[in-house]
Amino acid sequence: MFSVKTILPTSTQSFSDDILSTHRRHQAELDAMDLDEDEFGAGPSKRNIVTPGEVITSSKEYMRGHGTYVEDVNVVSSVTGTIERVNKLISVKAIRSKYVPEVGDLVIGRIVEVGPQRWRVEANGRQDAVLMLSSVNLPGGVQRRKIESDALKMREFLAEGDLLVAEVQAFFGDGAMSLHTRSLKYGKLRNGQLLSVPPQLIRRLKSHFHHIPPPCGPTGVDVILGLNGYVWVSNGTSQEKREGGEGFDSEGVYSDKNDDIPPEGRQATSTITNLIKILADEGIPLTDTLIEESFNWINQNQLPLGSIAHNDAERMLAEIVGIDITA
Amino acid sequence: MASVVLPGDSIPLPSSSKPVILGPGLAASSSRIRTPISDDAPAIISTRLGLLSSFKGKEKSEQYWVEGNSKRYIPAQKDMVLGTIIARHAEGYRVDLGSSQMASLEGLAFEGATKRSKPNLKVGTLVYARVSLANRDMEPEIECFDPNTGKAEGFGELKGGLMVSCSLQLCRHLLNSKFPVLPALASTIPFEIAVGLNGRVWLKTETVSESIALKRVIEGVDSGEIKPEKSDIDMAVKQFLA
Amino acid sequence: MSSSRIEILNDGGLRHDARRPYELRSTSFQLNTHPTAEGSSTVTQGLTTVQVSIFGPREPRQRSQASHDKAIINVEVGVVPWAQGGGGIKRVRGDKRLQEIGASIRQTFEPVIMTHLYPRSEITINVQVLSADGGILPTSINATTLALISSGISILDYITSISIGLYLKQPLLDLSFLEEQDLPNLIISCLTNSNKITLAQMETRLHIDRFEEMLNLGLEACKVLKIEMELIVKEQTEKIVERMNVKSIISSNASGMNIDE
Amino acid sequence: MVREVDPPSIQKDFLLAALAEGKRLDGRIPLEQRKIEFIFGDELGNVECRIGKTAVLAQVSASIVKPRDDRPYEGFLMINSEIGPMASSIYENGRSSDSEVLITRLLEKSIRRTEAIDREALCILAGEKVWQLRLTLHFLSDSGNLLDCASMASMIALKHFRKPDVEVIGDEVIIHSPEERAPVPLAIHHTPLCLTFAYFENLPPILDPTHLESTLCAGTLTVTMNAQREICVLSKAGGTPLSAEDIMGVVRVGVDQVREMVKIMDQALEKDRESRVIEVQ
Repeated sequence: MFSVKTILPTSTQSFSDDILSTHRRHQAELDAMDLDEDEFGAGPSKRNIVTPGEVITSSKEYMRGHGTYVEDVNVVSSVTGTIERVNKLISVKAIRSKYVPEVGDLVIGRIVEVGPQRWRVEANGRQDAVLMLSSVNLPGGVQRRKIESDALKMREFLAEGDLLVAEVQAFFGDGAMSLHTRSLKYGKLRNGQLLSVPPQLIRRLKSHFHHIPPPCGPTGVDVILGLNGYVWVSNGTSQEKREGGEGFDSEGVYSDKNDDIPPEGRQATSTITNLIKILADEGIPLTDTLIEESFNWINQNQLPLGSIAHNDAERMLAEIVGIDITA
Repeated sequence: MASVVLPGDSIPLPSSSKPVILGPGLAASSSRIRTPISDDAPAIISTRLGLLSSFKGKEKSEQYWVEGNSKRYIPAQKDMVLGTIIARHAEGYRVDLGSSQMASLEGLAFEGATKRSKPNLKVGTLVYARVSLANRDMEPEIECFDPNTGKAEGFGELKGGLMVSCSLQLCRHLLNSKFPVLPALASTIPFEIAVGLNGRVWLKTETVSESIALKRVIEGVDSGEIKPEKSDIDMAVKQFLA
Repeated sequence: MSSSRIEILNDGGLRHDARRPYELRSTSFQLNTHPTAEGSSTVTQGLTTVQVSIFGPREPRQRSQASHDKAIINVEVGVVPWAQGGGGIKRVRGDKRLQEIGASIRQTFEPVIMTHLYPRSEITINVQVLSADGGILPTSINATTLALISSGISILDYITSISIGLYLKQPLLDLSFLEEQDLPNLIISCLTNSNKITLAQMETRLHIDRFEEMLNLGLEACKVLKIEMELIVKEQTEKIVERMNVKSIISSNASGMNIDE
Repeated sequence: MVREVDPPSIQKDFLLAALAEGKRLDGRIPLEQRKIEFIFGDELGNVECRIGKTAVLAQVSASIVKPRDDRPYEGFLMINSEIGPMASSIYENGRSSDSEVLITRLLEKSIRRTEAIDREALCILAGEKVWQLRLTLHFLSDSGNLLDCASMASMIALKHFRKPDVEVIGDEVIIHSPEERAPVPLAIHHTPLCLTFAYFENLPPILDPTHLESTLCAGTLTVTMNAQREICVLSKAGGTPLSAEDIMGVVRVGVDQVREMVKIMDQALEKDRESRVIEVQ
C-alpha cells in the first residue's frame, strides 16, 4: 500500500493540531479582520468585501439591492463582491458574473438562429437575445417600408454565425434582451476579430466606438468595446465612413465580403488584440485611453508588432498601469 | 335495451326509417362478410366494452352509443372540463386536460375580456372551461365563457379548494341529477363543486377535514368500495370525519 | 470482513497517513482555474483533486427542458482513467456511481442556488475528478461551492462537505481511500450559517448512538472548512478589486512617474 | 421520458394547509404508513408486496457457479431492478432516470453492501462451486414511495426462498430435489428495511409519501435500519436543509417503525408457511 505524504505544495498551511484547537486559532484570526458594522465603502485597500451568506446589515433601515437577499431580519449577501451603498439602497456588486444588461447598452452578438420575423442572438447574456425584423435597417437607406418579401429574405441580411453590433432596446417578461440596429453605426461586423473579456472590465462610456489613429496600422485600428464583454478589433476606416457620411455604401451594409487588408493593417489589429488580452487577463478595466497608451508604449520602445513577449508585457504593465505582476 | 356489448359485437339496429345518429363507441364494420340482417346497410359494430344506450331525440332521431369506462379523456365539443395552465404565450395559454394533446385557451376567451383588460393567469392555475373546438386532426380549443350568454357561468379560474381525479364514467354520473351521491353528501357537508368530464372534480369546503372526507368518498365510489347509495355514503362520511 | 490489511489507528493514536483522528487532510483551494468557464475552481484535499467548471446561466440546449420560472441545473461528473493510480481496484464501478454522485450534487445545490433569478436558462456544472484518494463526493461539493462563488451566481451560503468514519468508538474525519473501504463512512454537507444539513449519505452499518456524535463532529469540521475557504476567496477578491481600481491610480497621477521594478 | 405535468398550484396550497393541521389527503396522520399487503406466489421466493397502491414483485432464483479466484468462499447476490413504463409513464425502458438510479443504488447498498445475506454460507465447494442468488424486482405500479415497497419485497422474498439441499462427498456434489430432501432457507444476518420521509417548508416530516406528496415535497430522506437499532444506509440528497436534531428525530421514529414492519413480515411468512406443505414423507 502506498503511504500518503503531504507532498503537494499547498497554498494553505496544513492543519497540524486537532480540530478543536484549529477552530480556536481561526477564531483569533477572524476577530482580527472583523468588520465593524457601519463602516461601508471604506478606502480602496480595505474595501468591504463580502462572500455569500455573510450578514451585511439589518434590513430595517436599508433597502436591499441585487446580489443580496433578506433572511428574517438581516440583509445577507448572495455573491462575492464589494458592498455598494447608495443612501438607503444596499447591494453587492459581484466581482465576476454573467453580463447584466441595461436598456441602451451597446452589445456585440452572434446570430444563432433565424426565426419567424426575428433572429436569436447569442450575446453572453443569461438567455439568447432577440433581434426583431422590425428593429433593423434594411439595405438602401433607413426609410424603406418593410415589405412581405423581406421576411422571406432574412437570411440574406443576417444568417447564422454572423456577428453584429447592436443596442439593447427593451426586455421581455423573463429578462431576455430585445436588440435593435436602427442606426448606421450598428449592423454586421467584418474585417476584424472577436475577443471575449469579463463584462465587468468594460465601463459604461459615452461612446464605445474607438479609432486608434494611423501610427497604428496604415488606416488605424477600430475597437468596439461591447458592454457584454465581447470586443471587436477591426481594420481602421475613416471617421465619416463609420458614422454613415459620404462613402458609406448603404447597399452593402449586409455584405459578407471582407475588404482586402494590407499585412501592416493585420499586424496592427493583432497587436491591439494582444494588448487587450494582456490587460483583460490581469483584470484591468479597459478604456480607449489605456489601449492607445499601451500601443504608444510599444511604439516608443520599438518593440516588434504582433505578439508581445511576457517580460515586455510585465514592463509595460508596471510602467503604464503601475501594478507588479511578477509575483 | 341496455345490454353489455364487447368490442366487435355487431349491433342490431331497428330498421326504422328515422335517421340514426351513432355516438362514441359505435362504428361501421369494415369486414367484408355480410351480416345476415340487412344486406345493403353496412353492419354496425361496437368498438368498446360497455352498455349500449340509446336516447330518443326531440326531432324524432335516435341516438345510440356505448357507455364505456376509461380514464383517458377524448375532447368533445360542448364538454365542461377542468384544465391546468402549463404555459403562457403572447396571445393565450396552453392547458393540460389529461387528453392526448394540450388544449389552447385564447387570452380573450374570458367574460368581458378586451385587448387591454385581459385576465392575467399564472402557470399552474386550474381553470373550469368549455370545449369550443375538438376534432381528430386539430388541437382542441377551450373557452371560459358561455357563447350564447357571454357570461362566465362559473367558468374561469378556480381559486383554493382541491382537485380529485376519477374515471370519466363517474364524472358523467355525478353530473346526472338522479345520481344519489352528491345530494347525499350535500345533506351533511356544505361544499362547492365543479365536475369536469375529463375525469377531474374540483371541490371546496370550509374546513380541510371536510374536503378530505369528500375526496375519500368520491375515490371510494370510483373504486367501488363505497356503493353509491345514500346510506352507505352517510356512513362513510361519518367515518371519514371522525 | 477480512482483517484490515493496514492499521487504521496505531497505538500512538495516529492514522496510516500520520494524521490524528480529527485532523483534516491538507487542502488547497484555487479559484478561476479554467480559462473560459464563467466560474471554476480546483480543490485538492489530501490526494483527491477535483476541478469544477460552471457554464451558465445560459440558453438551455434543449428548450423542452427549460422551466419558465427558474433555471435548471445539469451536473456531469467525469473521472479521468488514471485518477485511481495505475492498476489497483477499479475505483469507480461504471457510470451508475457517477450518475449517483451527479444526482447528489444537483439535488444538494438546487435549493441553495437562487434559480428563480435566472428563469428559462440552464446552469451546467462539470465535475472532473483528476485524482481520487477517497472522499470524491465531499471534495466535489466543496469545489462546486467555490466554482459557484467564482462564477458570480447568487447562492444562499457556502456548502462545505466532509466524510466521517468510525473505528471502534473513535470517529475519524476526512477519510482517505483506504479508510473509506474498511470503515463505516458518513458523508455530510451543510449550510454553515444556519448549521443545517443539506446532504447526508451513509453506506455501511452503524449503531444509532454513535451516529449523533459523528453528525455533530461533521458539522464542526464543515465550519472549519468554510473559514478556510472564505480566507482564500477574500484574498483573491481583494486582488481583483484592487486591479479593478487601478485606473484611478493612473488618472490621479497622470504625470510620467517611474516605478522601480 | 415524457415529463409528467405538474399538478395545479391549488393542490400544493391545500396539501400544506392540511399538513399544518397534521392531516394528510388520504386520512393518515403524518407518521403513519399505508396498509402493507403481501401476496405469495406458488413458487418459493416469489412475493408481491403492496403499500397502498404501490406494488413491487420480487423473485429470487439460484444457480451454481464458479466463485471468484480472490474470494473462493463467497457466493454471489445479484440484484436486478429496472423500472419500466409499467410502473408509471415517466419511466422509460432504455435510459434510466435519476430517480431510478437512486432506487437501484439504495437497494444495492441496503441489501448487498450491508451483508444482509451471509455470502460465505452460499459456498458449496471452496474454489469450485458456490450458489449465485439472483433477485429480480418487477415494479408493477408506482403511486409513491417505490423504494420502501421494493426493499420490503426483496427482504421478504429472500426470507421466503428455499434453496435445494446439497451434499458434498469428496469433491462430488449431489443436489437433492425438493421431493428427496426439504429445501434449505438462506442464512440472513439482519433485515434492513428502507423508510422514506418527505419534508415540506418548516413542517414536521411525513412517512411513506404518496405520489402527489413526493412531487410537491421540498425534499426526502431515506433511512435503512434493522431491528438491532443499527442504521444501515442513510440518504438525504438535497432538499430542504435539516438540523442534526431533525435527522436524529427521524432516525428514532425509524427504529420502532422497522420493528413494526419486521413483525408484519414474519406474521405473513408464518401464515404462508402453514398453508404450504413443504415437509416430505
